[in-house]
Amino acid sequence: MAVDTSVKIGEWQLANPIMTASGTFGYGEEFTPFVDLSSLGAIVVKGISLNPRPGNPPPRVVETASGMLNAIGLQNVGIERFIAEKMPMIRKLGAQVVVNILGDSLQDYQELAARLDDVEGIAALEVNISCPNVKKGGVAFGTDPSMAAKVAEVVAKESSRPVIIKLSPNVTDITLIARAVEEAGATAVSLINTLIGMAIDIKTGRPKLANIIGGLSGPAIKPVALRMVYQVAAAVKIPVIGVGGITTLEDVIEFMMAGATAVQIGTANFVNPAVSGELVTGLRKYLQENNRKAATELIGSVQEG
Amino acid sequence: MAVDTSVKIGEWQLANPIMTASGTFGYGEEFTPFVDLSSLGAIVVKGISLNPRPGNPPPRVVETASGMLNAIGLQNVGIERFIAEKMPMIRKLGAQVVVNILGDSLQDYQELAARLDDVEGIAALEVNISCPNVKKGGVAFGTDPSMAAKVAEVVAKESSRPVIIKLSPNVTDITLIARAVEEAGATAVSLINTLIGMAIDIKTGRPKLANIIGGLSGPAIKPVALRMVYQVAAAVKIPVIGVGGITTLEDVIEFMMAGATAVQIGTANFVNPAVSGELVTGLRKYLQENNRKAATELIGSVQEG
Amino acid sequence: MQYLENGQILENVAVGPDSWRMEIHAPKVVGAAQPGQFVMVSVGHETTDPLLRRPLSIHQAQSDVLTLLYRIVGKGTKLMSIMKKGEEISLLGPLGKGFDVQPTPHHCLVGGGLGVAPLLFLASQIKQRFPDSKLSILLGGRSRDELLVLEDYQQVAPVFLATDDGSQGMHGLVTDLLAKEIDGPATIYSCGPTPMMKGVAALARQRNWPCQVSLETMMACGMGACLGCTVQRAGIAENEEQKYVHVCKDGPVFEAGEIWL
Amino acid sequence: MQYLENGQILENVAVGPDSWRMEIHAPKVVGAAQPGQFVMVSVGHETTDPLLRRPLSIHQAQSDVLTLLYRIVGKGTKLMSIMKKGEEISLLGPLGKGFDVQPTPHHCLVGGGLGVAPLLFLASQIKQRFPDSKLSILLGGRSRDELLVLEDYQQVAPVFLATDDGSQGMHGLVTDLLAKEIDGPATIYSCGPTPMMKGVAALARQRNWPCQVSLETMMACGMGACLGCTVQRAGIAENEEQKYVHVCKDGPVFEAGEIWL
Ligand SMILES: Cc1cc2nc3c(=O)[nH]c(=O)nc-3n(C[C@H](O)[C@H](O)[C@H](O)COP(=O)(O)OP(=O)(O)OC[C@H]3O[C@@H](n4cnc5c(N)ncnc54)[C@H](O)[C@@H]3O)c2cc1C
Ligand SMILES: Cc1cc2nc3c(=O)[nH]c(=O)nc-3n(C[C@H](O)[C@H](O)[C@H](O)COP(=O)(O)OP(=O)(O)OC[C@H]3O[C@@H](n4cnc5c(N)ncnc54)[C@H](O)[C@@H]3O)c2cc1C
Ligand SMILES: Cc1cc2nc3c(=O)[nH]c(=O)nc-3n(C[C@H](O)[C@H](O)[C@H](O)COP(=O)(O)O)c2cc1C
Ligand SMILES: Cc1cc2nc3c(=O)[nH]c(=O)nc-3n(C[C@H](O)[C@H](O)[C@H](O)COP(=O)(O)O)c2cc1C
Ligand code: FES
Ligand code: FES
Repeated sequence: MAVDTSVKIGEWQLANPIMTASGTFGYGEEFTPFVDLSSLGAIVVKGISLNPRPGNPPPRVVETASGMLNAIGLQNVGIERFIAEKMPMIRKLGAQVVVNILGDSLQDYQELAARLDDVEGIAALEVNISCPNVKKGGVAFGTDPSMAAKVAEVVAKESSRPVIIKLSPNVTDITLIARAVEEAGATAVSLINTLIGMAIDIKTGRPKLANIIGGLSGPAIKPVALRMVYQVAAAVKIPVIGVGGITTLEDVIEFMMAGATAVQIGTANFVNPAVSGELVTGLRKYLQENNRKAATELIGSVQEG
Repeated sequence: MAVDTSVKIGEWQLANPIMTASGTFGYGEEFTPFVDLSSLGAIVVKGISLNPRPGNPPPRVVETASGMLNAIGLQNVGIERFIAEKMPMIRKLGAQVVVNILGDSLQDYQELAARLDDVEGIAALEVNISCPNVKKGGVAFGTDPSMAAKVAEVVAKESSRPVIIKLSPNVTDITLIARAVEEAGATAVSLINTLIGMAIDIKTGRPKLANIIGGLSGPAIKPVALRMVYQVAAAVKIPVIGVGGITTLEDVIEFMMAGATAVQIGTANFVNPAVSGELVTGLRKYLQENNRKAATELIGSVQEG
Repeated sequence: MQYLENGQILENVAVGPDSWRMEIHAPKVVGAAQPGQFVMVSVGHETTDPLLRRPLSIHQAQSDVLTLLYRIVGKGTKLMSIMKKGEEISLLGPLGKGFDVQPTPHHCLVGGGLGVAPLLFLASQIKQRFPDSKLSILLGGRSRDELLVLEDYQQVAPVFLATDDGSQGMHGLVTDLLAKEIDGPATIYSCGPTPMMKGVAALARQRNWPCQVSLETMMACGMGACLGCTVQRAGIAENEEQKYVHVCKDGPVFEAGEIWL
Repeated sequence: MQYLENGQILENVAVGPDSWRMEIHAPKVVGAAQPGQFVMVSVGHETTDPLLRRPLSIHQAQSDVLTLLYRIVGKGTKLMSIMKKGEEISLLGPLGKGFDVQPTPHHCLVGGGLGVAPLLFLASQIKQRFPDSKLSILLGGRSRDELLVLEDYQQVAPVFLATDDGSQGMHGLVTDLLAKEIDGPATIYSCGPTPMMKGVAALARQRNWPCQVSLETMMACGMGACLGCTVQRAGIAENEEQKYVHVCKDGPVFEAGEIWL
C-alpha cells in the first residue's frame, strides 16, 4: 500500500517529517557516508552568527545519565564565510536545508535574515532564541515573550522563506512564548532546545565543563520535550516541530501523536550516525503496517482519558 | 581520624547531610528492614494535606530513560489521621522527622502549619509549593515569587520549627523564587521537585499516565538539579538542600560542592532501599580518606575556572 | 520479613519462545517466601537504564533455591536473559500478600500465559499442607508454545490444558475448561491476563466458589513506598483515600470481589 | 572512507590489571585503517546509559581483524569487558588523521601507559614500508603491570623499557630513556599521558627531532559533527574561529608544535 509520508510547514512541503537538529549534524557532509541526505525531510545546519565565533574552551562535552551536556559556545565560521565557503558545498548535498541563526541583538537577527534571503539553496530559517540578549543584560531572548516576539517579527519581515522559531525549555510557561512568536509572524516553532545543566568532577573539585554550565540533551530530556510539544501544539495553530531525545521510531510516533508535524534528531546522530535515514524507512514501514494512509494522520492523534 | 559529619539547617543540627525525599520513603517504616533510620540526617515523610486525598487513577508511574514519571496525585490520609495514626508510629522510628505539607490555598498551608506545631516528634516542616493555587486558576504557588513568598510567610508565622520551602524547577529563574522565600522567612530551601514530563503508549495512542502529565525524577534530571542548586546557593544566604537524581556518593559530593548543606535521596530508594544508609557510611569514609575534618568543608567548595 | 539479598545464579535457560527460567541461590528470600509473593529484581549492569527493579513472581522456592519464570517483553527482561550462571543478582523480597490457602474440598489453580508462574509454588505447598484434599491445575495459552514447564506441574497434580488454537489440550479458553472440568465445591486461585481472570471470577461468582486473583501493575518500589501500583477497590471505601488498593502491599493476591478487575 | 560496521568479537581477554584486548572481525574498518586512527565503539546492551560511543585507538589491523587494547576506567569499558566471543559490536571508523610516516633514518616510537595502544599498528606498518630504516620502540609505565603485551612489540622491533618504580627496564621516565637511548637524526611518534608527551615534545625540540603526538579528549561524535573535542592551536590563528582544532578530525595525531599540550 502506498503511504504519503509528506508533511507541510507553511507552504514548504517536506518529503517526510524526519529532520536533523542544529549543531548535531555538522553541515551535513560528515554524514554522507551513512545517510542519503536527500531522503530526509530536511537537515538543519549548525547555528550561524554574524561574526565568526571561536566557541568555548575545552572541555566542551560530558556524558550524563542517558544524556550529555554541551557547552560548544556556538562556534561557527560566521555568515560571510558560511555563504562563501559552506553554502556551495551544502547545495551539492541534494538535501532540503534549514539554516539556523543566532545573535546577540535584534540587529544581528535582522541582518542575518537579510543576508541569507537572496542566498540560493535554503529551504527555511530556524532562529535560535536561547541566546543572551547583550543589551538586556544577558537575559535570553527566548525567556521573555516580548523579546522573543520581536526577534520573530524582524526575521519574518526580512525573510521570504518559512521562519521557524526554536524555543527554549528553560521557562515557566513555554506556551506564552509560542503564542507570542506565532502572533509575530513565525511560520512554525521547534522545541525544545537544551535544558540548562551542570556536572562537577569531584576529583578536581571543578565543573566538568570549562563553561561551568551547559545544555542537557539526549533521551534523558525526552519526557520534558514531549510534554512541552503537547502543551504548545494545543496552544498554537502553526506547525510544531518536536525535538528532544528522539532516538527510536517509537519516539518519533510519540512526538507526532503529541502534536508535532515534524521532528528533529539531535544527540542520537552521535550514537548512530545512520539513525536519521533509518527512521525515514522505519516510519514508512510503520504507517503501512498500521494501515495509515498518511503521516499527517498521526499528528496530534493522542487520545486523552 | 574522627570526622564531623554534622550540618546545621538554621538552629537544627543534623547528624549528617543525608536525608530522604518526600514521597519516596513512605512514612519511614517500610524501610526499617534495610536502613537504621536513626543513622540518617533526617527522613521526610510523604506530603500531607488538610483533607485525605485518594490520589490519581492508575497508571501512576512509568519508567523513562534513566528516570521515571509519577502522577501519584498526592494521595495521603489527611492531617487528622496523620496526627492520630501515623505520628505515634513515626515517633517510634527514632529518626529526625521532617513533615512535608501541601495545600490548595494559603489557608490550607497556614492551618497545616498551625495543627502540626504542637505535635511532638517533628524536627522541621518542608513545604511543597509545586501545587496549583486553586484561587489563582491553578497556577502553581512555586512558579510566582510573590505567591511563593506568601506561603513561606504564613507557614513561618505559624511554625516554631525550621521551615524548608521546596522549590519547583519548572520556572524561568529559580533564584527569584528562592530569594523571595528567603526574605519571607524561610529557614532553608530544598530543590528540586520533579520536572513536568509526559510519555505516550504508541500501541494504545494514549498517555502512559492516566493524569497525562507527571513528574520526572531520577538520574536523568541530576544535571538540571545540580545547576539550580549551584545558582540558588549563590543567590541566597539560607541553607540549600539538594534533591534530584542523587544515587551515588559521587552525586552527594557534587551537590555539596555546588553549595548544598544537605541532600535528599528520592527515586534511588526504589532502586536500592538501603542506599540512604550506605551513603551515610560512604560519606564518612570519603571524608576520612580525603583528610576532611568536617562535611561542612565540602559545602560550596567547587572552584570555577 | 523482607530481605535485600544478592543471590547467585545457578541456572538461566530458555524454556519456550522468549520464555526463560532462572534459578537463584537465595536462602534468605526462600526462607520467608509464601506462594503468590514476588521479588523485585535488579537487572543490573550498573546502568541507570533500565532504572527500576522488575517485579517477578516467585515461581518456586525450595531448599534455598528461588526460581523465576519470565518472558522477555522489553529491555529489563532482555538484560536478565543474558545474565550468566555464577553471576550475582540483587533480589528484594519476598514482597506482597500471597494466596490465602484454607481447607477446602477442592483446590483449583487456574493460570493463563505467564500467569502460570506463581502456581507451581502454590501447588507444591497446597499438596504438602493438605495432602488429602483434591488439587487440580488448569492452564491455558494462545497456543502450545505458551504452555511452559508442564512436566513440573504434572509432577505435583493433575493438569488440564486449553489452547485458543487447539494446538494442545482443549480447543478454547481456560474458563471453558474450568466450567467443564470442575463441579462441586472448590476454591479458585487464578492468575494471568486480566480478561481471563475476569472470566474466571465471573464463573466463580455463579458457582459460589471463593476466588483469589493475582494482579499485575507497573511498580516503582514494590514495597509500599511510592504508591504507584494502584488498582481501584470494588464498592465504596469509607475513607476517601481508601478508594485505591496497592498491588505491591495489599496484593498482588486479592479476593476477586475486593477489586475492580 | 568511514564505515558503520557490526564486527564479530573473536576474542576479549584480560592482558593485565584492568587491561583488556579485544579482537574483532571487521573487514571494512580494517581495510581503510591507518596507524594512529581510532574507532568509536558502541558499548551496546541497547541501554541509553552509557549513551555515547567510546573512542578507542586501533591497536592493530591485519587480515580483516581489528584489535583494541583498552583499560577499564568506567561504565563503558566495564561493559565492553563483559562482552563475549561471538557477540556483535558496532564500530564507527576508521576515524581521524593518523601518523604521517615519512622516510627518516630512525623511526622512534615513544609510548606511556595505555598510550602504547596505537604504536603496535604503527610499528608494523613502518617496518613494512621502510624495512631498511632503523625502528625503535620505547615504552614507559608506572610499574611493570602497566607494560602490556610486550611480546607483540618485541616481535616487530627492539623495545626499550622504563618504569617509575624500576620494577622493569630502566628506573625512571620514558623521556629519560629517550634522552639516553636515542641520538642522531630521528622522527618521534608519541602517545600517552599529557605530561609525558610534553616531556617528549620538549626534548624533541632541543634535538631538532620532528615529533608527532596523539591526543585524547572527551568526544561525543568522533566525526567532526559536535565540535566537542577541542584543543587549542599553538600561536595565533588568522581566523577567530580557528583558535581551536578538533581532535577527532584534525587529529588525534598532531605535529607537537601545532597545538598547546
Ligand atoms: C507482581 C508482579 C508479578 C509479575 N510476575 C511476572 C512473572 O512471574 N513473569 C513475568 O514474565 N512477568 C511478570 N510480571 C511482569 C513483569 O514485571 C514485566 O514483564 C517486566 O517488568 C517488564 O520489564 P521489561 O524491562 O522487560 O519491559 P519494559 O521495557 O519495562 O516494558 C515492556 C512492556 O511490558 C510492560 N510492563 C512493564 N512493566 C510491567 C509490570 N510491572 N507489569 C506489567 N506489565 C509491565 C510495559 O507496559 C511495556 O508494554 C509481573 C509483574 C508484577 C507486577
Ligand atoms: C582518540 C582516542 C583514543 C583512545 N584510545 C584508547 C585506547 O586505545 N585504549 C583505552 O583504554 N582508552 C583509550 N581512550 C580513552 C577512552 O576513550 C576512555 O577511557 C573511555 O572512553 C572511558 O569510557 P568509560 O565509560 O569506561 O569511562 P567513563 O565512565 O566515561 O569515564 C571514566 C573516566 O574516564 C575519563 N574519560 C571518559 N572518556 C574519555 C575520553 N574520551 N578521553 C579521555 N578520558 C576519558 C572520564 O573523564 C572519567 O574520569 C582514547 C580516547 C580518545 C579520545
Ligand atoms: C553538541 C550540540 C550542539 C548544539 N548546537 C545547537 C545550535 O548551534 N543551535 C541550536 O539551535 N541548537 C543546538 N543544539 C540543540 C539541539 O539542536 C537540540 O535542540 C537538543 O540537543 C535537543 O535534542 P536532542 O536531545 O535530540 O539532542 C545543540 C545540541 C548539541 C548536543
Ligand atoms: C513517586 C514520587 C512521589 C513524590 N511525592 C512527593 C510529595 O508528596 N511531595 C514532594 O514535595 N515531593 C514529592 N516527590 C518529589 C521528590 O521528593 C523529589 O523532589 C524528586 O523525586 C526529585 O528527586 P529524585 O530524582 O531523587 O527522585 C515525589 C517523587 C516521586 C518519584
Ligand atoms: S510499587 Fe511502590 S507502592 Fe506499590
Ligand atoms: S567528537 Fe564531535 S567533533 Fe570531535
